[in-house]
Amino acid sequence: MPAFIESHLLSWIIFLPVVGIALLLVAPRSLIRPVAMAVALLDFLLSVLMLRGFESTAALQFVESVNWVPQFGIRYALGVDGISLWLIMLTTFLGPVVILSTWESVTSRVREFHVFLLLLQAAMLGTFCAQDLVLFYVFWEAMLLPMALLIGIWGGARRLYAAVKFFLYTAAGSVLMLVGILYIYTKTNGSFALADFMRVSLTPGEQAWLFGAFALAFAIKVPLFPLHTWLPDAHVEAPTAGSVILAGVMLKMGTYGLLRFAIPLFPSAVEQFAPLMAGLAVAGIIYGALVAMVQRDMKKLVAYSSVSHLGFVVLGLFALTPESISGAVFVMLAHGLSTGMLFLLVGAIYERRHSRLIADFGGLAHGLPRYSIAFMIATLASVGLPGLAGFVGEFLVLLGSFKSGSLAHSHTFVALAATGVILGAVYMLWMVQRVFFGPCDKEENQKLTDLSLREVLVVVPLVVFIFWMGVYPKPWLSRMEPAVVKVIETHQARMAIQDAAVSPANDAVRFVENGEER
Amino acid sequence: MEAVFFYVFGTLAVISALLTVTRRDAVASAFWLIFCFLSVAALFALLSAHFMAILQILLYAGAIMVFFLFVIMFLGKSQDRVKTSDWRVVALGVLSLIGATVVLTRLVGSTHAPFPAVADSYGGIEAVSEVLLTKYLFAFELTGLLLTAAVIGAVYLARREAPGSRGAKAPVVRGLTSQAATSTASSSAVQHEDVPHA
Amino acid sequence: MHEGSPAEFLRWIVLLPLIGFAINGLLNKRLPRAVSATVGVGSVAGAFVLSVMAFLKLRALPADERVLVDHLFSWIPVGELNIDAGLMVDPLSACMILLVTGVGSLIHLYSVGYMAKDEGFARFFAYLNLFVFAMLVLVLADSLPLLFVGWEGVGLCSYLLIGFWFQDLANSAAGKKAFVVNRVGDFGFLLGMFFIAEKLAGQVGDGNVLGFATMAAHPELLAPVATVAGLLLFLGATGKSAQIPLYVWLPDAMAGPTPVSALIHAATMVTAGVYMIARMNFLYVQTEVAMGVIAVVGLLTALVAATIALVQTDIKKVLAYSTVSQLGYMMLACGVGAFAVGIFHVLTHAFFKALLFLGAGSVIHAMHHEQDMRSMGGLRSVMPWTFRTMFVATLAIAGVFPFAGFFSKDEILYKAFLESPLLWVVGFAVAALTAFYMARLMVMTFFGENRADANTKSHLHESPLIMTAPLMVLAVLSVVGGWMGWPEFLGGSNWLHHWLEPVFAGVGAHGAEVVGHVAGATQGVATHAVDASHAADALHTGGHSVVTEWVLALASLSVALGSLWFGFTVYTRRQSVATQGQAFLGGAPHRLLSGKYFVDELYEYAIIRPIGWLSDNVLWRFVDAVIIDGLLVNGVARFLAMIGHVVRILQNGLVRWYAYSFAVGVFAMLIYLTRKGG
Amino acid sequence: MPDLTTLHVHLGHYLTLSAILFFIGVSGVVFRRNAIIMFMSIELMLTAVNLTFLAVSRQLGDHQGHVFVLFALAVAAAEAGVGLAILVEIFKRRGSIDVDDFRKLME
Repeated sequence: MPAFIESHLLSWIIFLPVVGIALLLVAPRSLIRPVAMAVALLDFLLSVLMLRGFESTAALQFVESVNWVPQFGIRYALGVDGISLWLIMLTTFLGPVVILSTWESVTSRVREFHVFLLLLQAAMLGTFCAQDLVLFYVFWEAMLLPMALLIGIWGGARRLYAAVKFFLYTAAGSVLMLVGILYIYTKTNGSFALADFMRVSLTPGEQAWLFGAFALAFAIKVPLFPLHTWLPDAHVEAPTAGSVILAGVMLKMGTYGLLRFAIPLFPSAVEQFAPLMAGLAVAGIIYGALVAMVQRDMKKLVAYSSVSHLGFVVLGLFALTPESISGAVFVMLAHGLSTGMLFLLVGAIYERRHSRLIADFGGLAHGLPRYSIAFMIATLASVGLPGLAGFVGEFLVLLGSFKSGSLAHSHTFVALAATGVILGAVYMLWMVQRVFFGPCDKEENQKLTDLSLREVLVVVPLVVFIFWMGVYPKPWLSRMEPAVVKVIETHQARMAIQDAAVSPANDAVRFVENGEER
Repeated sequence: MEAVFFYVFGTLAVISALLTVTRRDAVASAFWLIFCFLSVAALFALLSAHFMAILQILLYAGAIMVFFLFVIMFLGKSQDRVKTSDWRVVALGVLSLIGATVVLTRLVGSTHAPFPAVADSYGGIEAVSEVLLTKYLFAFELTGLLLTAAVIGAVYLARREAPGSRGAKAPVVRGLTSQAATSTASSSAVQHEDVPHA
Repeated sequence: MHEGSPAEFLRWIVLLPLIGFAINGLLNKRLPRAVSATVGVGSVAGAFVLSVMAFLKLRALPADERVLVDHLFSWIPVGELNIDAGLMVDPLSACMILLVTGVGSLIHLYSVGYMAKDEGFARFFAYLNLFVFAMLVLVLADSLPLLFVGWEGVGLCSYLLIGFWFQDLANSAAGKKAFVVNRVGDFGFLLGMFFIAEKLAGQVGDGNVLGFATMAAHPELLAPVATVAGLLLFLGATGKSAQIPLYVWLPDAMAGPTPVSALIHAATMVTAGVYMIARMNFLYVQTEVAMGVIAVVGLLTALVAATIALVQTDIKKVLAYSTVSQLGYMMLACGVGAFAVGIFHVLTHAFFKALLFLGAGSVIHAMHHEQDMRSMGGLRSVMPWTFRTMFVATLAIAGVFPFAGFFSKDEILYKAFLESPLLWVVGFAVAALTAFYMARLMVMTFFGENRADANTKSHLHESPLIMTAPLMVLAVLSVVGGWMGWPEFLGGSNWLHHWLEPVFAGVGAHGAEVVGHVAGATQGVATHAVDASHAADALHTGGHSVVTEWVLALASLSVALGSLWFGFTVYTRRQSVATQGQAFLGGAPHRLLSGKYFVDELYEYAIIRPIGWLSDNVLWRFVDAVIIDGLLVNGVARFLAMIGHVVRILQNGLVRWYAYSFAVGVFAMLIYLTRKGG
Repeated sequence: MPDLTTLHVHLGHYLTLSAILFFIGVSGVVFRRNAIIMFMSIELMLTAVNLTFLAVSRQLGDHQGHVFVLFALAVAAAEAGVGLAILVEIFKRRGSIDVDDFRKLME
């Protein structure tokens, strides 16, 4: 691989889509989609190179650090470790899949559509790699705009309301986070690097409100239970591609943020708020499932199911055991695949039938065998059938949370969360039954055509990974484990420091990070 | 001894000012204003600012008020149709006026040392002009410039009136007699446009 | 537990059906029927051959080293947890794989004939093969999580097969019901696993916390958590093995094709619960409470199901409730600590119940999918082989001497008697009921004159050989099957008991005193008013003696024959068979029984409706729409709009108003600047 | 009646007086609808300010106050001139000098 890419691999991965955008702006109308596809595939290829070069240790790899705004100590710092590695892979993997899936569906303003898609991908990749808080915040905000436009321009009937709601809801949260970042910045010796932020010793009081600020911003994105009302609207109104990216990757921003920033930076606040966050997560699991049960619109149902699934992730994160956090990251990946696939399939049927209401369908299994098999696989994956990706994640989260020492009354949380397993089966299978089984009475349904070759090509990679991650999850787990264990160890170490430092002489104890290079 | 004069002229000034503000008829209030200016000039004299007192009388009472009277006459009886504000506004006004003065007097009325003795020439033309033409010479020139600008402005406004008058507008001369006609026409127009905003 | 000698070929037992599934599943309609049939049956038959090989290899090993191990790959290696996927054959799983693949092949063969005309032929065999694969994974798994993979796999296949004819919404609804109720059980299973995992985490060296070998090696560690985990795992078992309260799905599962009912809902899947409890015997022996609960629930289920079966008119429903009842027996056996006897009954029950179902299938096949017994009758002459094989099965299930049912059921009753006479009394009553409703079924189907309508009557014919051959094989098994457990007091070697000895070694050691305590737990049971055979009390000589065994054996034999004869006479001599049920039992109880104790309706109104209403009106419409969206999100927006509106009024265009506000501003500044503080 | 001879007038009195005059002027500007009266009130406010200038200048004993008053006078004159010219212009165009009619900006 040429040297100049090797040394700045992450920057290449992030900014290749931007190069793609430039190409798109000049590309003739007929070449738009192929160019976009090529760029996305190339990006995926680069990320595979990164994956190959990644040794599963806890250290940050592919580190790039360049002065950006010296006077404020803002650095253009990138780095990848076990946690963000797989999320980057998920983003670059879904990129081409999404572009392929909208080959025929989007007809108006195709050029801008793909420009926003690539811009979105660049912003998301940036967020995952950023090691500098300001850089993270820039990418975090940069991500909102293209998504809001995607929903706003190519969306359904109430798209403006949904787009504005999505944008304001998330932006409001993240503004608080900015305040938090600046506050901590004042405490460091003038640097925004995450490593320096980790060295700052904060009083439990400070940590509490700072954690509150960070957690709020991320909780909105997750979405955690009470803050989720933007999701169903955003999903229902978003175009298929938007929905897939939104569910597949953007929801993981919140949980990634929690794991990368909120948990490591404020150990005592995490201990203090763990039961609250876990409680909200479990409430989200049950609430999401129950409400999904009564939805009439397929996309809303899947949206609420995402609320339920990500409840598992948050529960896993705040249980702070190696199994539960690895499980949480695994659920993020599995959910990306299974829910992404569900949205693709719902989109496919929407393009044919222009309706997402479950009542309009019935008896599809007869006429559309390939579609029903794909839908069934996606349903089973999202319900968490063992042998598919969903189960491994949920099993680890529940098991890890069950034996978590730090989380208070973890048994009741896990018992409640496990009911999600039942409710999941109920709402998904009820939908499948009303849509696929029973007599195919409406004649519009009889005329529906099965999945075209292109659509099968979109679905096949997802199915392959759903089975692979379910049957042999070792490659995933082994690469993410060192980073997860490091998060827990740093947390425990800082808690130990915290307890020791509470002694009257409240000198700021400098806890120097071991093996953490800038 | 000056205290007596102060109180006399002070009260005169206040009363005349109040009358200026409250009279319906513009001419009456103009005269009261002249009276107020004269009493203030007296106060200036009390402060041994003799040159200023004279100027006050000459300029304010003389020049400016004459100009006002001229304009009032010029506008003629159109003013009496000017509706007085409804009572609520007046009530609000009086209330805030009282509030303001009470608070202000409390603020300002703190005791000060008595006026120091001053040379006889204080307040005279030489003393004032000596300061004016040394320290504030530049400002003095500027004021001149300001006045010329004002004059040009006034002339321009007046000139534009004569040659360019549009059909609807009667020339200045006929203003007095026919303004009833024009005003009704334009006021109806005004009424129409002036859609009351809630 | 011995470490076990490696055996690479075990993986092929599992892979063969999977390959069968893949071929039939992917190529589906493109394959000619003959090919997909041979693939379907061949793969399971191949697995059977391999199972026999494994069995023989196992027999060759000395008694205490009978474990074959085939480590596949490390499945979930995280933190201190390291779950491996590995297969293990020990005497217990050897029996099970022989059962699954043996009876499975027969049923596959049978369904070639039964499904001949069905257009989803290849798809049916694909699902059946997938089921056999999942069942084999369940039975051969060497750790609880892998067992759970098989556990949910069979749940999925039963969902797919029950809803096989998905054009008819009722079938797919039955499938969904089965899957969801199983999922409720799996919820308990998961939590049970977590309790064990939490207890063993860290203490066990290699981190393969949930492996059976590791768990069996540290029973003392599990003691504190045994009761909770035991009960939770049992909740899972009630879901899978259709015990109270989670049995409601099995009768509805009859909506699937009959071979499915035979394979899944009689022989294999439903016994998974019993197998799991037997596999976890080292856990259960340490908790009297859990054992007591299992015994009581088993007994109650047997009783309730038997009573319902009395009045069912659909032939498959009768057999379904009979299965639930027999499963109750097996749970009873496990509850009283007699795991080996439970497994014995699993084996024998599989033989005759599969036979009964397949027989019923061929009857239905002949009667063009007519399942109501009231329109059958007099088929004895038309379908001689089906009648003869089903007659053998009826004798077996009733527990007549030389047939399989007698040995296994009698031993269960004996072990129950040792436990407490009360258990025996209820078990005895259930045996009577079983014999009675089987007799009723046989008479209504095969005796008297045929009540079918004209054109079905004209088409009545015996099923083709491909369907009757498996019936005959199963008939032979129903007779011979019982002899492997010939009890000592009748001069037999009770080979099966010794064969399973090493697996349940733990039970023998402290099985005795545990058995004693269960009696206390059962006193509270409100038993069914049975014509108490007081003779049993007189014989309560306490402790294990050959005399009691003889007496109990004779008692159960006499009740079997008696009920059979009684049922036979009741249903042949009286005039119209249809009204027989009401007349015999009187109005109210009959309605209660035929309404299946209204359990389904109870669940519907007590659980499903409220949750539905709660989530629709309260959670979604109210909390989501009104509270969060209405109040918080749009509320904030409306509030800001309101503020904006107020400010707008200030800009009213009146010059004087601006002057006034200007003055107020100046004045306020003035006050501020000259305030005393300065 | 307090003994007039001993009573002496100091800066406070003058400031209070000018404040009062000033506020009368303000109220005139704010509450009268007749533009002319408003102009007059403005003139009144200016004289009040001049009074303050002179009082303070007297207190300090120098003549800066006087110079400012001079300038103020000049400004007042200029303002009156131009203001009234505009007023006439408005009167020409609108026919009325009622301030509330001039809501053109508002539409």
